[in-house]
Amino acid sequence: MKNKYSIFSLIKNALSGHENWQRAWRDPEPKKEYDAIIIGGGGHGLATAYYLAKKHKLTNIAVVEKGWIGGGNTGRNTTIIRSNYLWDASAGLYDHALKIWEGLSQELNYNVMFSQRGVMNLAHNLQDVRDLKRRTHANRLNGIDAVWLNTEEVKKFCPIINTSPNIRYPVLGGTLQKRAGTARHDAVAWGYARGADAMGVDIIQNCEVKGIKRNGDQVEGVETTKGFIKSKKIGVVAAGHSSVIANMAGIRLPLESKPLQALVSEPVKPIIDTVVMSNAVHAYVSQSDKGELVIGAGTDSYISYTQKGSHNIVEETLRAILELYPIFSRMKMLRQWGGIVDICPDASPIISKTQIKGLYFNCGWGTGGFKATPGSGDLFAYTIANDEPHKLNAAFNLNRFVSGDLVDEHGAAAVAH
Amino acid sequence: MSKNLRINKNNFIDQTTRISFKFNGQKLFGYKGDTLASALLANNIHLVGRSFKYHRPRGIMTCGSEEPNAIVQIGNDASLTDPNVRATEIELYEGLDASSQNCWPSVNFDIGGINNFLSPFLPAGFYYKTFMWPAGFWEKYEYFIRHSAGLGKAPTRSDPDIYDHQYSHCDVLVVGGGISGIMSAKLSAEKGLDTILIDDKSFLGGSTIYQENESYKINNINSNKWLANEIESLKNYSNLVIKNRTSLAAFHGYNYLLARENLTDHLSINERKGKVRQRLWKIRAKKVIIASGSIERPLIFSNNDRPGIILSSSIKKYIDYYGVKTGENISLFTNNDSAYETGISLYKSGVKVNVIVDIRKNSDSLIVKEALELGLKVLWGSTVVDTQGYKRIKSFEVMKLSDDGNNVVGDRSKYNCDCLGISGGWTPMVHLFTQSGGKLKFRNEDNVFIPDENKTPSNQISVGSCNGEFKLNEIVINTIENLKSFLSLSNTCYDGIKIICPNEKSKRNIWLLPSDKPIGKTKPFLDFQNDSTAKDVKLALREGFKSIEHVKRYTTTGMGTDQGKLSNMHALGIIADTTGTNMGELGTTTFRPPYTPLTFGAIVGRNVGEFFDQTRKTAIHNWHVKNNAEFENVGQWKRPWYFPKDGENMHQAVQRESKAARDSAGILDASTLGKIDIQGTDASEFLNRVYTNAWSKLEIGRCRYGLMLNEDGMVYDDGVTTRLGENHYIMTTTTGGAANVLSKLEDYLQTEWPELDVYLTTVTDQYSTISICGPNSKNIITKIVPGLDLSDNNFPHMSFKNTKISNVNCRIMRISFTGEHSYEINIQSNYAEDVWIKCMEAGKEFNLTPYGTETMHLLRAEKGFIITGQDTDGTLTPSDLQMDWIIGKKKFDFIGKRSLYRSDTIREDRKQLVGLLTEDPKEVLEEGAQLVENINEKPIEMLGHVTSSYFSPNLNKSIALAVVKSGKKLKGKKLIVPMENKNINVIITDTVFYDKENKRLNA
Amino acid sequence: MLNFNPPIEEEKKYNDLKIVEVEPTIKINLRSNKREFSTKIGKILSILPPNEANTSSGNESYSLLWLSPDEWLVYSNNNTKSLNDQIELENNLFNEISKLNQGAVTNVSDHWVMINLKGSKIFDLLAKSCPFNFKNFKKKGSVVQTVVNHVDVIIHNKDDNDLNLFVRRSFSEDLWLWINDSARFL
Amino acid sequence: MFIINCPYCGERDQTEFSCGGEAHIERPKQPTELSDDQWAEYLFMRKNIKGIQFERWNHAHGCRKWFNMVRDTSNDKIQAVYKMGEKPPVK
Repeated sequence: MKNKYSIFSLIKNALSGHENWQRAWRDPEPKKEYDAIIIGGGGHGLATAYYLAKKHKLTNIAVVEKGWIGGGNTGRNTTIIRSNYLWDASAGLYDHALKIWEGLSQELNYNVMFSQRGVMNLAHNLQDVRDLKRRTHANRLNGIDAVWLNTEEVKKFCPIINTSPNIRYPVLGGTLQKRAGTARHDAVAWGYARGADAMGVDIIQNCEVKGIKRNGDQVEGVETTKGFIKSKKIGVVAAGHSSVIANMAGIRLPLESKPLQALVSEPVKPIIDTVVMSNAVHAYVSQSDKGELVIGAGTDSYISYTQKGSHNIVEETLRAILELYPIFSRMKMLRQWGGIVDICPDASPIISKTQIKGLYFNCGWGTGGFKATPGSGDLFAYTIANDEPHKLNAAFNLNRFVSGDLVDEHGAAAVAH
Repeated sequence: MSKNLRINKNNFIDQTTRISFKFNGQKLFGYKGDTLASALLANNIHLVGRSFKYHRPRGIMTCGSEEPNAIVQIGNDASLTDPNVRATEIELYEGLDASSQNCWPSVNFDIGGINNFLSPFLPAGFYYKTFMWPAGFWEKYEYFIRHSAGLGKAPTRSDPDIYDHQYSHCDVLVVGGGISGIMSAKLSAEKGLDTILIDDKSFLGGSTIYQENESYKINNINSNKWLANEIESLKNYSNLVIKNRTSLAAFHGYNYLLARENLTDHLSINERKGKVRQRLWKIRAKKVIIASGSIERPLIFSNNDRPGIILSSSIKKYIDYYGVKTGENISLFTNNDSAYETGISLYKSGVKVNVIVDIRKNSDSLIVKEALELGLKVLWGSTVVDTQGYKRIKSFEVMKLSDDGNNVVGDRSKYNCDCLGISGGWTPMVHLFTQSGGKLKFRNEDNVFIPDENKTPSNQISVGSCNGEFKLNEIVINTIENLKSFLSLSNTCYDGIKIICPNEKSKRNIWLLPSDKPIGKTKPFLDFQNDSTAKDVKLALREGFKSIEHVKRYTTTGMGTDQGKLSNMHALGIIADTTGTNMGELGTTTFRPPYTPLTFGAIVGRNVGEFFDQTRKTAIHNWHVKNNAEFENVGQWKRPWYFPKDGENMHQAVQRESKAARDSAGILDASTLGKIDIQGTDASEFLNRVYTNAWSKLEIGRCRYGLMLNEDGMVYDDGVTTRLGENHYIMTTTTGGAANVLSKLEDYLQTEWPELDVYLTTVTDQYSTISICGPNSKNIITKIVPGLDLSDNNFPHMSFKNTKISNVNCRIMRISFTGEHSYEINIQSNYAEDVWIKCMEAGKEFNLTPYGTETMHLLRAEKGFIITGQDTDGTLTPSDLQMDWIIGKKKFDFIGKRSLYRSDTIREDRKQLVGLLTEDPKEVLEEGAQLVENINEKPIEMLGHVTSSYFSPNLNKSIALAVVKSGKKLKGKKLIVPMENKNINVIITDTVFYDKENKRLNA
Repeated sequence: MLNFNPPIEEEKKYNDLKIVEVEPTIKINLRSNKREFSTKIGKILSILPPNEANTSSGNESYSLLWLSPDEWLVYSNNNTKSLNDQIELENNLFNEISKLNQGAVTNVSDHWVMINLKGSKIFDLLAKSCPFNFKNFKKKGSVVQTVVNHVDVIIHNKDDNDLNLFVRRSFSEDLWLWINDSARFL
Repeated sequence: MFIINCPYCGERDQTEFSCGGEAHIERPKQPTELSDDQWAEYLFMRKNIKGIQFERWNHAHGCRKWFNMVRDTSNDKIQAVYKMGEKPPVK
């Protein structure tokens, strides 16, 4: 059992010069065989392993990560957490996650800094208003705490927004989900890793999957840069690289991997204490605890695995930011980066079995996967452990692309796909 | 404080022009050419700010963009203040008003300084381990954490300054105006190539330009004089553009580079008026020469962060370039020769150099010899183990290093000082190289990452010290040789160049210098701004964070506004040492753009305010404005929303407009609809394929409504298409869909059906569309086009006539989106406003009423006509819309047909379009409201939602359209619309509310 | 007679820059991949449509711009042409080409607004918000379709420091304002 | 921001183009004869290759022509462009 983190352990360790802290997780070599292997050591993968061990008592499992844990989209996103999605299936999925977020720091004994500072979505044209009201009504009936705000209420909740009726696309109102907010992205990966490791999960970093071994339609294991590892159950949580793994297994997915960019400003004293998103003029912004404005940009239209996007995307995003927050004009961009997001045609994820027995995919989160991390891990663990989906992720199967029962969340997704 | 530390020898500062400025409210003086940092130092001010976490006093540490500590708030005007400005970069101007950040009440007495004493309890990542209890209290802790974090303050009012963009294309871009950059620019220009040279400083020449030392000679003259001549010679090239105060922000693929030119930040406020503040250059260069130089490393020992501890090379620049003494009793601490150059400069300027502490056992290079000959005292094989002094260094303590350098031996000896110069060697600035995709290699002998020439993207080269060349002879010779092949030069103006310079031979590097105290009791800072120490790095490693990115994130090393320019190498070195890894294998963290922070305003340029997004206007726009229209944004278009009269609100105006349109006549500007001219022998076949219904049999002169699907079977767009000739159609699209429809159609034509003889040409802006509807529309058209036979026989519904209004050709269509007898006049846009005015005149006697989009929506809803995008959302098939009649089932294929027969698209219980009437006819439903059957069910099942809803003045009741699960079968069923404060009872009806028999079309 | 209302009714001068909308001008879009097309155009306009990308041909009356391998824009150089001239030319071309299935002729006289820019800094002005490399454009008669301040344009390099810029009518006022704004910072 | 060599207009900035995704997915000639699975394969399933990818681009703000491109999605290097209907260059 790991030492518990607390103010007392902090004081105790301070007295010994912090020399005696335990490792947060081990650095094991892979065993020959596991009961399950999770490919991808991001938040979703680590959470999957954590819940497999915790809820399904599968502890002889490994997470294989080609780089370092939390180094993909987990460590590259703008950390927004909300559950105000349109369709019942999505609302169920994301609110399941949100409920776990609310107790996650205590559950993991790791402060993931889940800050329920609210998320506001703005409407800038009449169709925006209709769509957002539709979503708000659906949310309310699904037990999700979304409310409609008129322009004055928007201004009151976030006074620095330019709500002048004379701007090009005036703010016509917005929705607010108060339980929504942000969290510390790295802490989520690290907290799950520490928790999973404590239950015996092997987290194997710098271990790249090179092939998926199949025997007919049953998986047998993975070829990695650290050798072959046997397992009858393989869960793939590889985000932008999902198709690469799928191609190894000889299947195709309805995904396109595209660059998504984000940026932060230099840190300043608190100036905005909520999260504001706007689809129509495409800007979303919050302020980190460190003081940096965290700004999400859009995706490029082409496939790329470079973790770099086009500059014009950043330019367009900041254009929208300055339209809504003219006071940010003299702020300076400190850092800008890109991630690779795997986008489904209906802007909803896939948490599903495949036609290959023992091979499961959790992918297609597009631009909004971070918020779902705990729920996604929980439901994917259920799906792997039981070889069938939980009712909350049943709609997010691969077959929907065949039958036509898509879960179209383009309107609720942050980035217009 | 009032001491003047300026000497009067240098050539670079205009000491005749005195400039007054304020720091923390105190009025001070400097000279033109000063930076804020040099002016503060001249006034003997070192304490500039407080650190991020422990609020430790911090001073000026460098003279450039790598400065971690001396960052200040400029100005206090709510719209013009600038946070986090590096004192080392901002040029002094008359009236500059700077103040310290992150301290309260003042930089001298800062309450937050208490954190320094709590620092044992605040190791790296402490916040991950605590603040978790009681559950749900994080936001309360967070409030305090947020308020103590952050650095400067953002402006609170809009920025009045102007930012601008400029694309530029050149053959060669040279980044950096040091010696290698100057030579590169000259060689490039000499070859006749269009060349741009940019440098972030106000002057060219880098550090060579103030290197007044006899030991450095080029072609037998001192290197600084030689370089000054070279700079002068650049003026002769008309194909060379030099941009000062321009810093390269980002180096993207395909040699696309962004550079920010600072145009007014060095001017006094009055001189800035009406000028562009910053210009972002978007440069496409065929070739790029990176000459970004290198920066000096600090040394890592306990309490290495006190004000007065400055990089040795910066001390040299302050004395040689700015003529400012950074102290009066200066010592130096080094692991290489460059500190000796500083010592010599100080000595020559009459500043006392107490001792030079050198961790090396000895060095016999020329420059060291020169220093020793001048009588400078060197403590060989020694290290500084600690420093004293709270707001300014007072003294430091030195111990002997053990032979292997792992320990210290002997006793501490203490030296007083008011300034300690530190030099830990040099780090090539490879940021731009790696941003562009280049890969680095590690050179063990002097512990530097340098560009790997085998992994350099094509059409770029790194020259000078950013390429790991530090000695003058190497820099000059290699720059010439490398450029010869890079620019294909056979011989150059530099051939046969002669260089004399000292050669450093002895090297020793220790990333974390040893101390006689356990590391837990020391404070060896790595990242000065973020207060991360070597201890933090070691703690992270103990806790299992082994990747450099993990360590960086856990300790926040390198994440300050300097992006780790000073700290990254030492963090890597300490990780390598602690884990026994070779640094080359460890790799570096990613260098992310921008190189130095880039103003949002500069990134956005002129696309702010009125230029935020393009505005499209119809040809009749001015009339609408004159007639009091309220406008709706539809995509980029401005469309009249409604025309309020005499203080009407929107509801009143819309009710009046709607009533008038049905009672007599209404007029709408429908010009924003997309219009595509379709010609070619296969035009009919093409339409068959893109619309769900059949087109071949449409007669010339007739119009037909069409529905276009996506390949996934969902409704995508709709509109009326008219057959103008055997092989000639004109298609209308929705306003929002126009561009996408055209591009989708071109896509199919060019890629799937290249065999079709069809040409598409957009004519959206060519023709304006004036729609006149209502029982009197015919009377009005008769007045406008007197000769035209408007009888139903000659001119039936869904047909058109070519005619003339006065001298101008026009096409009049008899089509209706309101269910009324109506006409659409299509006319060349330049005549549209006049036709509109003529219609208004002609319609005066019929109370012809202009109406906007809101009334249009209401009128069509009365008839149950859909608006794609409002009543559809990309999830509805034609069948879902109860429009099965429009599917040409006999047609072999059309876009989306196959998708209509999938297991889920043929389900009977899909959401389907229906009409709704409220129990209370006065109750208007909210668009977007959900529909349920049983309000008490948990979880409640939502059956659908309201897509369109209005109060119909013509029916005198509320009407709505909705999509409802199995809606087709539910006519007459009662449902509930649950609102926050009430439940509204509704009944499902037909989608057509008004004139179900379509009598009015021909009325 | 109907009144003619062009979208822009002013002429502006900045230092060395002069901008003005030129109306009325006949503009007709031509599409074809048929062999006869060139000959027919030659007969009617007395100029051949250029086959080389990004070029134009012209005579005293008309300029004929290459837009794509099967698309050209013809416009009248003379702004004294009347509406009847426009109709006549359109009909001529339409009857010879569209009617005979040799391609497509479409009147776009009011679709495009033509703005004339004169001065030594016109390219610097456009380069404020246009990524096109005008260094390759100095040749007289060059044509480019590109984007200026996010708006699609066709640019025809008429003569030294003299170019015609075509912008869709609905965008023309916006672009006009942008040009005037940017001209201040040249 | 790539520089794309439009097969018709020559080298232009990326902002003039739009990307249409994977190339050489031919629209089935007889969609009705396909199973739901086969139709879904055409409609949604993509190779999404990391490495050499064949894709479609449109010179949307130029000549409006669609063309094909060979691009390495692991480093964004464009290796070739070719017109619609032409055979892809052998890689």
